[in-house]
Amino acid sequence: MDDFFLYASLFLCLIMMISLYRAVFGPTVLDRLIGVNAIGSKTTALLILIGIIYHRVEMFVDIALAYALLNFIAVLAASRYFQKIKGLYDEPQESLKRK
Amino acid sequence: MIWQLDIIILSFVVICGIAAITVRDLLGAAILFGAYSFMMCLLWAEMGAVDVAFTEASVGAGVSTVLFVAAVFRTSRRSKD
Amino acid sequence: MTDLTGDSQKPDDAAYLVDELENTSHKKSISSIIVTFFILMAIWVLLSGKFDTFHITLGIISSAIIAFFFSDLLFRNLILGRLPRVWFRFIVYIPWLIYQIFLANIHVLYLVFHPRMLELIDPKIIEFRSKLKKEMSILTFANSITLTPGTITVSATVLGKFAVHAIDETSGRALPGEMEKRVERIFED
Amino acid sequence: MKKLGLIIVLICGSLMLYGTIDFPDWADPSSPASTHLSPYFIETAMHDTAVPNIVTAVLADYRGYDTMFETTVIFAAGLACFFLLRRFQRRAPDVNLFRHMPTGITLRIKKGGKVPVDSSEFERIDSIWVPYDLIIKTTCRLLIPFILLFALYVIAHGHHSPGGGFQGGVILGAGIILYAISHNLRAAKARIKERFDAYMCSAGVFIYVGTGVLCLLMGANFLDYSALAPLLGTDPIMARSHGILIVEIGVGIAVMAVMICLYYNLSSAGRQDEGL
Amino acid sequence: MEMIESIKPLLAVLISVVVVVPLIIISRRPNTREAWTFVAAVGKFILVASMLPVILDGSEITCTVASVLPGLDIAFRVDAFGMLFALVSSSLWIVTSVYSIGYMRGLDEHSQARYFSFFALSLSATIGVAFSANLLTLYLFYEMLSFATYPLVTHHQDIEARRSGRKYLLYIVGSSIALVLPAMIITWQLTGTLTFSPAGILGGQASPAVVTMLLFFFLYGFAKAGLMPFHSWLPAAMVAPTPVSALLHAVAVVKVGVFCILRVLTGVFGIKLLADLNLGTVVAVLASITIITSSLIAMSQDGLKRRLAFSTISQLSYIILGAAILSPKSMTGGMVHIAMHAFGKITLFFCAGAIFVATGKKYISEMAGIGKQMPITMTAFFIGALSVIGLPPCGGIISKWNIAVGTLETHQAGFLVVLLVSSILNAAYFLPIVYKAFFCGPEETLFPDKIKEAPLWCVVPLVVTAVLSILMFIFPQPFLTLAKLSVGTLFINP
Amino acid sequence: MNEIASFIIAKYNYWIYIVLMMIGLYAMIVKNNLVKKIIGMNIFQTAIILFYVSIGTKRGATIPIIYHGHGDGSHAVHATDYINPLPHVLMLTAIVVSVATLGVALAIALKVYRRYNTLEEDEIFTQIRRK
Amino acid sequence: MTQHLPAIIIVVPLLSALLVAVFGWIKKTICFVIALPAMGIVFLSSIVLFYKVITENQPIIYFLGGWSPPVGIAYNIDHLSSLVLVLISGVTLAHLIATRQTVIEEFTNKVSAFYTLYILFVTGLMGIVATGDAFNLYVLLEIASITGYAMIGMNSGRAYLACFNYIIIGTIGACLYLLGVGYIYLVTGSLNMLDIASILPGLVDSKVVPAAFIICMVGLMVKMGLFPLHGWLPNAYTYAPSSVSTLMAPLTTKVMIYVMVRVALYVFTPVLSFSVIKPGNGFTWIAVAAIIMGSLMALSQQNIKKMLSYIVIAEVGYMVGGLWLGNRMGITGAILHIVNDAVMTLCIFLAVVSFSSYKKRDKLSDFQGAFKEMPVTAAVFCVAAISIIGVPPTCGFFSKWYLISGGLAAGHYAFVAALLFSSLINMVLFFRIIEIAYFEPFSDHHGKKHHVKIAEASPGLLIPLIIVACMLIILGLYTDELVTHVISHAIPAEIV
Amino acid sequence: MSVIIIIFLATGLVFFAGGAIGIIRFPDFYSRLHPAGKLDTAGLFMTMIALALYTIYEFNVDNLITALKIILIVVFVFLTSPVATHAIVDAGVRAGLKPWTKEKEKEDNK
Repeated sequence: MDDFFLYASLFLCLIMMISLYRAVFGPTVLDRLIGVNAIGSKTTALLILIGIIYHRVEMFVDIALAYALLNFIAVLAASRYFQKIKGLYDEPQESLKRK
Repeated sequence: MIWQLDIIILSFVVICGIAAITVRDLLGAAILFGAYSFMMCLLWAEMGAVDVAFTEASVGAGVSTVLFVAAVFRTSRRSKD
Repeated sequence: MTDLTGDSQKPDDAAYLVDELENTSHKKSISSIIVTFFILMAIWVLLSGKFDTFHITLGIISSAIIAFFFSDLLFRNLILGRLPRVWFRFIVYIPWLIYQIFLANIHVLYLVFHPRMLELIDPKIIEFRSKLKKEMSILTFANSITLTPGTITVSATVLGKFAVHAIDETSGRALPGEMEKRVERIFED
Repeated sequence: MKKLGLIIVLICGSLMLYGTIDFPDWADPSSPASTHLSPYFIETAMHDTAVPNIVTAVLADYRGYDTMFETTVIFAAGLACFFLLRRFQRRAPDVNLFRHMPTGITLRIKKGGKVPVDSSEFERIDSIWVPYDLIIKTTCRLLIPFILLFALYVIAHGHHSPGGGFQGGVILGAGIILYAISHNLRAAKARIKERFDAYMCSAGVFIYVGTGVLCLLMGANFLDYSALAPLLGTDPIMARSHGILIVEIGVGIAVMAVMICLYYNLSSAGRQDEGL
Repeated sequence: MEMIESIKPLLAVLISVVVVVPLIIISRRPNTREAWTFVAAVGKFILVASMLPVILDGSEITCTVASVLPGLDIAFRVDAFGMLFALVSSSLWIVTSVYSIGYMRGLDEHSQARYFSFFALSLSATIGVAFSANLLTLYLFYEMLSFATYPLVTHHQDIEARRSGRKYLLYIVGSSIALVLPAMIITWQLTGTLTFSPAGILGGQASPAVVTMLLFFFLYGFAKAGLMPFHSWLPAAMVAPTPVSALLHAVAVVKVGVFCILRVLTGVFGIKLLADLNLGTVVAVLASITIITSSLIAMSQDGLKRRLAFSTISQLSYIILGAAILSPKSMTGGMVHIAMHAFGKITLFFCAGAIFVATGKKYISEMAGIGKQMPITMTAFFIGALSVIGLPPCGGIISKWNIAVGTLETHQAGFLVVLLVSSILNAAYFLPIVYKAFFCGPEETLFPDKIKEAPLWCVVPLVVTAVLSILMFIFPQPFLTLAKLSVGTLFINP
Repeated sequence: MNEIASFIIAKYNYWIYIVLMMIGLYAMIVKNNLVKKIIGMNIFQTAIILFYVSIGTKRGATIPIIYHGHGDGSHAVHATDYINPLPHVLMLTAIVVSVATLGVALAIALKVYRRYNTLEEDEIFTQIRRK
Repeated sequence: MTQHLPAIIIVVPLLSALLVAVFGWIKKTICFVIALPAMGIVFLSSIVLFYKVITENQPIIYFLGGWSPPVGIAYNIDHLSSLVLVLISGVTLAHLIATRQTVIEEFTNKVSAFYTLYILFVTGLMGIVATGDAFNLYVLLEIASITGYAMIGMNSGRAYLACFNYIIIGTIGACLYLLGVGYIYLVTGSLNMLDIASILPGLVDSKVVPAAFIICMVGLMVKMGLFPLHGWLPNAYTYAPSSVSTLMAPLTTKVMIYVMVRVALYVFTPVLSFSVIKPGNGFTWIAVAAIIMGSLMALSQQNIKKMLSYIVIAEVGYMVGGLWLGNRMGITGAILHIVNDAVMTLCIFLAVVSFSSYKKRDKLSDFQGAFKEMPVTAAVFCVAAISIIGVPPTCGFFSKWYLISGGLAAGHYAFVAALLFSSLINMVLFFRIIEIAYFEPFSDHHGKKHHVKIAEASPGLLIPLIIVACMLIILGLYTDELVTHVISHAIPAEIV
Repeated sequence: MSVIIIIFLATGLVFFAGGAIGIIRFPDFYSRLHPAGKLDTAGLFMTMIALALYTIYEFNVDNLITALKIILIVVFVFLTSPVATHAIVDAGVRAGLKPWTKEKEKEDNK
């Protein structure tokens, strides 16, 4: 069973790499944000998996929980940026002045 | 320690690190830096440093990315390199 | 001296505003504090998993602090009598939702792995008006939309205006449909 | 410059690589680091302090002095941010914008107009106009008490599971930051006032240092919690355990306050009118 | 020889430092201020003179102030040579302060309080050098003197003063830091002590190469001695007010340089070491070159003070030459020359100052016929010139005679030639001035044909010094005795 | 094959910490943008944390939280069973310090922006020179 | 209570910082009222500690948390650290009193925050000096750094960029130190300095030890601003608020050099530092370069504070060079110079502050007529200048004496030459200023009496200034006592 | 029991994989959000169920609590994930990203 979890976690890592592709090469910031968000949810799963591999899930579950709660804040903050400052590629400063 | 995970995640860390400093958009860099700290968190957890992983998770996800975004919000997103 | 500007300046918005000004007010009430306290205490026990006096005392203190300072966040306009009914209905709603989510995911999965994916999808933004009035119901509806077949809520206002991004024709067609009715049944009566 | 930097970096890197030749292998159980000092901690921490989480025991007791200064560092950082950024004097704006929170409709009130200050319905917004986003606001509203509770749980259970004052404090701070992000900086400031925040910063560090001084007054060395036993009415070992908890609470309060302070000042560039 | 522990040397040094305080406080009231200066000067002289009998008995007075480095103190020791120098400078301070009063008042100079304060400080440093028991103390007061004289040199505060001040400091402090300091430390490293001893402390402790190097370091490091090529600060420093030039550049500063060199040659190297390594000749040759060259340069100078300055350079080297010949006679001559030259040269400077005060003239070419207007001054000038040239009935002849005898004793007749040639050159640049002043009738009516001397405060001192110069010839005993005492200790000890 | 793998594993962490550190250093030295420098600074600090945590790892050991039931006399605690906790403690402190530094650095970057209206170092220098 | 003195010197300022942070919100003037007694207590306690260490002639070791050393953190107060403790607290006390007015002028409504940071800064430095734990040192180092960054960045203008560079470079330095400690930990498994020192000599063959050594030293060099790594220093000190630069210039670099001395002598032990790894010659050459370049760059500056900052860089070269000469003389000189240079730098910076108390004086040309307006300040300035040049009987001479002796004893003539060269340059530098201050407005012909109004700085600034200037001479006269009773005990016996 | 766990876990991983590949394959930002927002949530859900089941495999109170905590994570994720998705899409709309449509694609092809 342990091996299975190990391979599962390795597989998750592999999947994470695909998300990482989007995060690194995403044409817009928001694409990156999607990528990072996806990585975040996989990380939560991975943390529990690691806990199981260590046979100490009860210790890792707190981290995963914290992670699930806090990952949200980061994504929210980043997307909040666009609610206040519009425009993806134009100079943000100009849009500020426009108001 | 789980060395298989260790090697893979370390490679991710390096990729994230390089990406974070090469992206020509500070918001993107901040977001990638967030991803970098996710990876770091995983790495600590995998090496058995649960407390460090917890700290990194709370700091990386909760505070430092937000602070970066806040700083970028108050300055500019433009970066020449 | 005072003029109204806003997202949309349709007359009904202004009328709504005037209506709502009378109705809504959320102050910390004793009942909301107590309910919050018990909910938080339950969560604490779940988190803590330790049942000795010391940790329970800590839990009571923590829950009390948060309940006292932040109870108005969790409950606005708490009507104690309605609470069990709403919760019961909500819990009943969840399995259906999970089933829907599962279906939606199969659908998206099918799209993702389809070799000619680009031909199948036809993204568009659908706008519609919902009958839902309450904050909670709108929230539940919007989140359910996001979680289910090929649709994402782009915006939802208090007035029940929804904009939804649908990935293909079939996903978008069902809206607002059955889901709205179910959500309405939970909160709005 | 680029090439020069690259050369410097490469030289440093190769020097450091050279240094790794004699490193003990990774995860070698017989390396000096694992055999000299750490066995003592692992084998006696539980016995000395009754704390199963060795990291917490070492952090708050054996090396509690480090942690005291760690808290002070954070305190200094918060203070530094305030010191550097805060701007007090501001012109009163010509036009005040007030948003009716449930609908997102904005009132524009010119100078001298009647201002709905005390209404809980309206919030004041400044230059940047943001529509009221029901989904985000409501969700965050529901989530924040749980985040805060979780944070307190993390502080309280630092003895038995990972976590402790710092992590809990950060999550507490993050909860308030989430409130400030999802609602408004003003709304957050209405809950956690700036001055209150500053007092919390000091209070957190004060709890830590005060515990140490209390130990000093009880006749033991600085930060030797076992001296608190008569006060707490427990045996010295449990006194250490409780001492650690008190200290962790101090750390949590300080860290929370500092995180809030950092966010307040950074997101509004010191004006503290409107945040992210 | 007897050692007497006494605080007197310290008092002698400090008295003029202490007087600075009232000088600054009452800077608004010139009379009181000058009274203070005068009191301090007299007090200092009395203090110094009170030690004279003890010294003449063959004893020495010591005083340890503080121990600053392990085995290294700030300490005073009064021996015959130091006594000689201290006597000269403290006695001349009295004269000079009188003269200063006249000069400064006559020209209505600014910042007189500062002037007198730093003057007092300089004197204190000079006495400190004279009484210092070891190289460190010597260095301390040497540097103190350098800094204390800077405001005096640049007293006029104009562009020229500024340039000269810069040059002055650069030479003096620069050379002392760059050369004396390392040499001192090397000496300390080699021997473990810096206390002067009549036999020298370096003997047998260092290789000849190191000794030679150290010798050059010290020789050029004490740039106040004006050994060529480290001489050019001296003419530049002549921009200072004349009393400053007189006291400091004829007596205190330059003599301190020479005194230091002599002290180092005798006290650190020791006669025997110098003789063994034949280094005396080297020094003597260097001194001779300076003597001849600067005398030649002096002839071409038009500014009176500049001419005097170059003359000083050459005269200083006499003293070094006297010491470097390494015979008791010439050593005595060199030491006595400190006194003789001081009295002669100060007279000359006073005269130059008096001329400037009375007529505002600085250049020799303008001074034709001035003797008729200022007969007293020019007579004194003549006497001073005679003393410096080394003609009777003035004191200069005594020291020169001794040096000359010394050269013959040690069979170094070459240096005798140098002495003679330079004496002739001296005569050649001084006597024409006197001749012009008295005998060249004024071509134009530059000077009204009536006596208009400088103020009394100026004239009295220069008369006094001129008279003293003559008295030196008649009663050279005090100085000669001191010098002989000193030389005696040097040459008796093996 | 196995030997090569074990060789790589034996030092892999230490190599990667150097790589990360150099990435951070490069960003700090070369990058023109102040925020980029701050990111580089953080990467630099994380690299050191990686180094420390790598020191602490121990083959065949579990996380440094003692099992329930251990330590109260029933079982002895063996040092080989638990990962070395000391580096973790140190690194908690280091992380806190890095957050503190981050806060201050961002505050200063904001002040720079407020004054020069740019975050690019070369543009700031041109502005300074023009004055 | 006296056995708890090592804790008190840290706890009292820490508590007072918190009090200032709280009560400063309420009333601005209360900050100083709290800070002054706190610093006074610290000063007295460190003097008592110093006295105890000297009379008992053995280090005081204090177990924090009651855990004995390798397990817990210990304070190790020996001759060297007690000396530096007295130095730091004394300098701070003088500075605190002297800059009272300046602080209120410079930080109008943030006085309380400033004083809190100020006290924390000093606490950090005190801790750095007292601690016997290598990692604890890093934490305290960061406290001192972060508060330092904040205080520097408070000035307007170019201070921001300077401060930013300081943050970046300072972080590199601190992190490198941390990395070095990690390397040591890797091979020894310990963090306590004494414990490490007992283990390290057995690890002579390991390549990790030299690597740890080099990394630690480079980190500290960055922090202290040794020549090729000095980039942050001049701008940071120049553009910092004057009440900050006057504190940081005397203390920061000196404390870093103290750390270097400590790491070299007490962690790596003289055996490793001077016989096995032997970086001495290379480091001394770097110091030579630092001295020469620092002096030359100082020569080309027009801004007084910048010039002084470059002099600080040169002085850092003195001490580093003296340390790595590796003989008793040189190390004595280095330690002595830590003390002397701190006082000297404080004196000269305070004098500059005093000069600018009524009229802003930044450039050298602004100093025209300063001597007439402020004679006392000018006198103090001259004393400090003379001390920096190295003229007896001021203290600067004696440390230079030891340094030169050490250089000669080690046969490192380039170092000696560099020292002398730098003295000459310093002389030129200071006399350039003195000349300007002494001359400029009187460039017309002499003879006219100028009545310039004397506008001295306030007595609050002037009295500490005079005391510090007197200290320069007193320190010089008591060099022997200091060396024989304190410094010679601080240097391990194996160094000859 | 372990078969159930493996099935759940495998399903979860497939969802995750679908999400990741969807992020890569879909043509524009809006459509990428669909796999990212939904498939990840579902994947997490499935995985967590599997892990929770595994945790209570050996039943006692502690393990039950742990399993419940894992479920709590799922609850929180169900609450936060749609909001995050919404926030991102809202940001996209406000940033002015034009959605990809069939018509636009055809125009581009012409």
